[in-house]
Amino acid sequence: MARMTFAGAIDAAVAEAMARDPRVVVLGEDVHSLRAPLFARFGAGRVLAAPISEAAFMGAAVGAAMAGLRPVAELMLVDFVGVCLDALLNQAAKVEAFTAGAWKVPLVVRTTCGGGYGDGGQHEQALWGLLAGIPGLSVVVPSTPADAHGLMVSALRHEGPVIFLEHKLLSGQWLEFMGRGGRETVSFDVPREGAEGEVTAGAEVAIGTAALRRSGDDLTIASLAVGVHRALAAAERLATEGLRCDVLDLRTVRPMDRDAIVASVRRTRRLLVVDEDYREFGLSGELAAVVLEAGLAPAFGRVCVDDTIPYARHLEDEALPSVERIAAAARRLAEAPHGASPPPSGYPTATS
Amino acid sequence: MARMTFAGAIDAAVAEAMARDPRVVVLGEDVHSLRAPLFARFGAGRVLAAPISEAAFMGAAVGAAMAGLRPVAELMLVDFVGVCLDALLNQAAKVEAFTAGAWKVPLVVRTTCGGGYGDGGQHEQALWGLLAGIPGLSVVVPSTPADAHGLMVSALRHEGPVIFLEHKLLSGQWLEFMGRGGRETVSFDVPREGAEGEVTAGAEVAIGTAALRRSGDDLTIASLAVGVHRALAAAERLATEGLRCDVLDLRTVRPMDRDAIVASVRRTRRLLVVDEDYREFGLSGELAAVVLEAGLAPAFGRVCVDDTIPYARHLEDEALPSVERIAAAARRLAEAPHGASPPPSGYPTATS
Amino acid sequence: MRSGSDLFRQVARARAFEDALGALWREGRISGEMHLGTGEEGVAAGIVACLREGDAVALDHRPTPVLTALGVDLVAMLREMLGREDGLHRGRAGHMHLMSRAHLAASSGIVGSSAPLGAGFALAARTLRPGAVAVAFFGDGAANQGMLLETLNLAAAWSLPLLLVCKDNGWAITTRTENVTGGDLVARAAAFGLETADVDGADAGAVRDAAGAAIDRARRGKSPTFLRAQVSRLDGHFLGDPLVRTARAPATEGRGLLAAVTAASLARGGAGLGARGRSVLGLMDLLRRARREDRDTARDPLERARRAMAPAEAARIEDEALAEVARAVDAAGESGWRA
Amino acid sequence: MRSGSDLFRQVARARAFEDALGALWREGRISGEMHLGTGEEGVAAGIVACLREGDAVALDHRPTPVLTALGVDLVAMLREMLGREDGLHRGRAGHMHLMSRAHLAASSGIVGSSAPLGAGFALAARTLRPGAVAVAFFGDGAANQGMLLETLNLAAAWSLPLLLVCKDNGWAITTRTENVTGGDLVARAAAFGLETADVDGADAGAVRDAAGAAIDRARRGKSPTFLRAQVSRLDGHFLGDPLVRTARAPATEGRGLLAAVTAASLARGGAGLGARGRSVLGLMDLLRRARREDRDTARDPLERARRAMAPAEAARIEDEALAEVARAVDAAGESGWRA
Ligand SMILES: Cc1ncc(C[n+]2csc(CCOP(=O)(O)OP(=O)(O)O)c2C)c(N)n1
Ligand SMILES: Cc1ncc(C[n+]2csc(CCOP(=O)(O)OP(=O)(O)O)c2C)c(N)n1
Ligand SMILES: [Mg+2]
Ligand SMILES: [Mg+2]
Repeated sequence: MARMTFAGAIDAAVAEAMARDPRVVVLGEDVHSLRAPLFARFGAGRVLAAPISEAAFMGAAVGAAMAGLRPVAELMLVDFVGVCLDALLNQAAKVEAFTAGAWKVPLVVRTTCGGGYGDGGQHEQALWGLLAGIPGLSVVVPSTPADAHGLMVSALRHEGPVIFLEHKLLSGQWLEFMGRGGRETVSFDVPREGAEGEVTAGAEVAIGTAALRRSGDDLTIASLAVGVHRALAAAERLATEGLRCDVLDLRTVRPMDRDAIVASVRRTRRLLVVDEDYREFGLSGELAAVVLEAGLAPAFGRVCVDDTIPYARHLEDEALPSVERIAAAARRLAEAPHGASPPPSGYPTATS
Repeated sequence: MARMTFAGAIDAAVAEAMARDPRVVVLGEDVHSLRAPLFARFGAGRVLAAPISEAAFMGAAVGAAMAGLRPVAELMLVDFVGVCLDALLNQAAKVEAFTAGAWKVPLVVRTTCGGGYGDGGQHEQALWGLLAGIPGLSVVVPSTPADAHGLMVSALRHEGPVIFLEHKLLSGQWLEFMGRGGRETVSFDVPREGAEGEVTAGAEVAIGTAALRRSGDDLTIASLAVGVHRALAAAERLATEGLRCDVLDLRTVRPMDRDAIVASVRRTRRLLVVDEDYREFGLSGELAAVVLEAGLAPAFGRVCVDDTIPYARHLEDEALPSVERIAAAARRLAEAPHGASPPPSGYPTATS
Repeated sequence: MRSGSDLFRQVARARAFEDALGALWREGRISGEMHLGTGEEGVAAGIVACLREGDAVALDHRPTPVLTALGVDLVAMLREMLGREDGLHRGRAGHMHLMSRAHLAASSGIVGSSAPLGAGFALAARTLRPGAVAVAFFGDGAANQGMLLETLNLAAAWSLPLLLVCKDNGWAITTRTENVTGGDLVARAAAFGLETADVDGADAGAVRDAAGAAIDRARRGKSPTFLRAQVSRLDGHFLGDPLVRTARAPATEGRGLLAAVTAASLARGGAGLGARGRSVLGLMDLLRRARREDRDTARDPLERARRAMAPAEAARIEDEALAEVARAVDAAGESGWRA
Repeated sequence: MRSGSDLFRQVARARAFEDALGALWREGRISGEMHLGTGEEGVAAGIVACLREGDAVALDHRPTPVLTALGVDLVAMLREMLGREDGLHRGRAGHMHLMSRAHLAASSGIVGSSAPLGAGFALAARTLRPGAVAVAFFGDGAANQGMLLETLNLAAAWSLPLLLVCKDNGWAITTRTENVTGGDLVARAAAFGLETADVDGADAGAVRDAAGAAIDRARRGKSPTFLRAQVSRLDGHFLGDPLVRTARAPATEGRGLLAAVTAASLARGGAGLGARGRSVLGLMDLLRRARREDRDTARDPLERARRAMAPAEAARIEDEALAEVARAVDAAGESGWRA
């Protein structure tokens, strides 16, 4: 066990894999400086600085993975996936299906996501729902250094493409890079347990397994990444009001740990999804489907991002799932009878 | 009223708008031949044949819309959206939000979708869920010539970006182009009511309004495009077995007509989603969330596409929502007590 | 490198295979868009002749001539395209996604995607199999696709052991490339810092020679090459191409389209007469060209290769190729499996 | 076209504005990544001098020098960046998305996206406002982004009234463009069929002259132009750039990074000594260059423009610019509104 930062825990997994397996290479924009220690140790042949050509290097990463390498392709921000989605949607995700399992694509896409530092709507998106909607991809979103390490260990051993999302509010390196810039004059609401923690080097966290972070029989809060920490804080507060919460850290979006969700919600009969991704047509809806398909009829609510994330810090704070919004939504659910969600307040209707 | 084909109904709406409004232009690959009548009538200045540079011409369409035109940008197949998603995700969808409503993007993206003619997994996707997950976009998917016409009329008048999806099994022109190629030796399961029908020229269909195609109090089948016709056929069959179905044609994916869904499911207390898009993290999940949020606890099921669409016609038929799959799923739901979905058969679980 | 008769044999085999695909497609036994590689067989044969084990190829929507030349099992490919469970990919892939892991060959139906894929193959080759190379095949239309343009740069910047082969047939579906392309493609590639070559793609030997030099350079870790091979599209964009059908039989097949165009060009409201006229003339020109190229023997690589051979030898090799493919078609159609 | 003192005034105004942004950012009143346009003011001033009403501009992540020169309200922009409800976009947009519909000016933080946007502006100009033009601004790093490369072609193919302006500072964050770019950017653009020009971007007058010719051509419907303006990055990639901070104070700011690099370069397992050495030297070279360019006066457009003016006149104009911006900062910070 060692204390590591969130980013450090990921880097350690990558470094260890590179030292052990010559097939592991890192490529992406600025990796020579962003991963300077890897660059200094493994050289330019295995840490390849790319031009701002995400479509080309992501497609190349797919080809490289097919031809024997195990590339870690870095997409600086997941917001930029729009310029290289084809490589994921139509290539990485489909080769195994097209070849009926004969040819696999052991590719890890390492990318950052999330907001909370005032960078505006093109640089703070989550987008894990969009990516998880693509059959053939695995999508993981850790919330602690231990999980970040363990999921990267697993991703590097996985035979198929894995999208590894690193939240910028957890990853000190990225927050410093994009948010703080050496200033003492700004502050961020960084979840401490997420930013730094104990890590057992080499310990895998299996892709597709959720973790119950807190137990309570009244309500299930399902979340991931920063949302887990917000949910835990809300649960702490709610406990003082007599409302006991399960906090389920999904950790993997696809494949979804249906059993863990169903087991929790079967007990609590209330489900609140806390999701930093866009509310509609994504993760939160999928969780609703999972519980309905399991024959459950929980009171259901969601605290998500409803629209393009605004730049202003105070507006951003309102747009992102906050402890306040979570607690308020939980209280509303607790008041509702089981199996009847309270009407969500203020949703636009299509016919309005 | 006039009888029109599905594609003809769309073309008529575009032609009328072009004749009336000089700001309407059409651009995309091969539009000079695919829209030859428009090209012959409006000339190369308003029907612009593009290189295979979707990112450039889609981004240009956004800029053109911002600067006063009303472009109809044709993306040959929605499967290709991976090469130009940024223009939709980060530009078209966000300008209005970024400018707090001051600057809008009246862009129509006309694109084809869907399978049923054996073209393989990179050419038969639906992807409306992925697109509908982006706040700022409207996404419409008509199932009849009248709706195709009316929704295109509305899209051309809309102030924001609209993705208009044209199913290749409904659009005779596309099916001929990509599936039949003049052959008498092949056949396709084309829904007749979808491929041709009565159209009132100029009659709008409002974006965001669903249509109830058939009424029955036992079960709601929500669907769109070809799925609506499959659902109607299944409902017909189920009626002979005593199971009466609402068939709700969503027509618009985003913004979703929540009221129509809730009204129907409140009555039937069973919801079956028939969706040619991928099952997880998309439309079907969103519908589950909508009904749960409305305090309903229906028996719930979905007939979707689970994985990459296989090439072989018989495998493809199994992969796409069929009358048989719909009827079977409906029967399972009918047997379940209200508020308890039958366990979905054969879903992989994340921990397996 | 193979001799002339080897090249001819590959061209003949590829043509026999493409023609068999055409027949199966017309019979309705192959579904969807079937893009034949007729006209490109010389490029396929010439380049594959320079390849060896460990090399990799990334292919576009016309993958079959290269795959036949590489020696991928014909029966397995045919069964795949027939959608059979005993096909190369158990019917999952179809004609636009034929792959062979053993041959390090993969195709994709997304225009331009073969270029980054090939770059990745080249990166893996350099890292794991020094001396091995990769080849990416694509069309002239693809040369305007962003990921391909990016790859021209990436290949140069990373000095990848990659040969980029542009099969330039002047068309992208119904679009003349010259109408939507700025500058010349070879000069464009050179400006990205690539070595370039420009050859007659109907001449398999010329392709082989140019590719050979480029591939040798790549094996030695020298700069990557862009090779433009000028080819002809002998069977339209895909089988059943409406442009070709209209060009062949304007009075019957093209009637609907031509009537609609004429009516539209006379409709009230719209552009001035000049613009309308230019549009109509442009469409006529496309039809004229499509008709001219339809199975045009002058630019047929098989004809060309045949001429360079002793007639008897050529006939023998062609017969062998036809027989091999006929056997494969028979074997592929064998029962024992039904959808 | 504006006179020299007009150009100087715009350069001075832009610099004063950028410096004000720097101060506000350091105070923690502007959040996120703040990419200053210091070093690019000459390009902004020179090009805006050629524009008139109805022309449009598409901007990248350094939009402010062009927006100040266009006359967008400084107070509204400042308030926007302060995240205020009375800002240009009510605090929704921030520094990477400043827009003005009245000026037909829009910026975007996605590298390369200004090019297609500009092409669309040009298409609208040609269709609705004959004689009007569009300008797209972007960096040298963006010149390897697919949608931008596609746009070079699209602009040529459609002969759009578009000026593509590459502000070439040699950098993309911490990457030297020469290390990831094949060929020369001007030659590349020429190969796409564009007219080209290559100017010293620190010289606003030279920029104005080159852009003027290109824009005139575009107004007359002649071929579009790619203009490369060589500039310097005076304040690093963004404020707080770790490369600049490390270069300035390796012993304090850079300590962690340098220690990690040293340890890694000595760690067991990994590349050979030669490769490790090349990596470390490469990183050192970046630091050296970053240090050299940090507020480098030799390539500062303000310095350059100042030298061409009578000192008193220059001082007066600069004072005015500083006063204007100071007033704007005061006004922007006025209470009456709090987050
Ligand atoms: C990204 C993308 N855009 C459009 C298409 C549709 N499409 C298929 S083939 C083709 C033309 C390709 O032209 P070229 O690359 O010259 O190859 P050719 O067909 O002439 O051999 C197009 C536009 C596609 N498959 N992928
Ligand atoms: C598509 C995309 N990829 C990566 C980034 C991250 N990024 C922001 S600015 C930048 C460097 C841009 O370099 P250049 O175009 O030369 O502009 P400069 O910053 O040098 O002015 C990068 C990589 C982005 N915003 N968008
Ligand atoms: Mg071509
Ligand atoms: Mg730069």
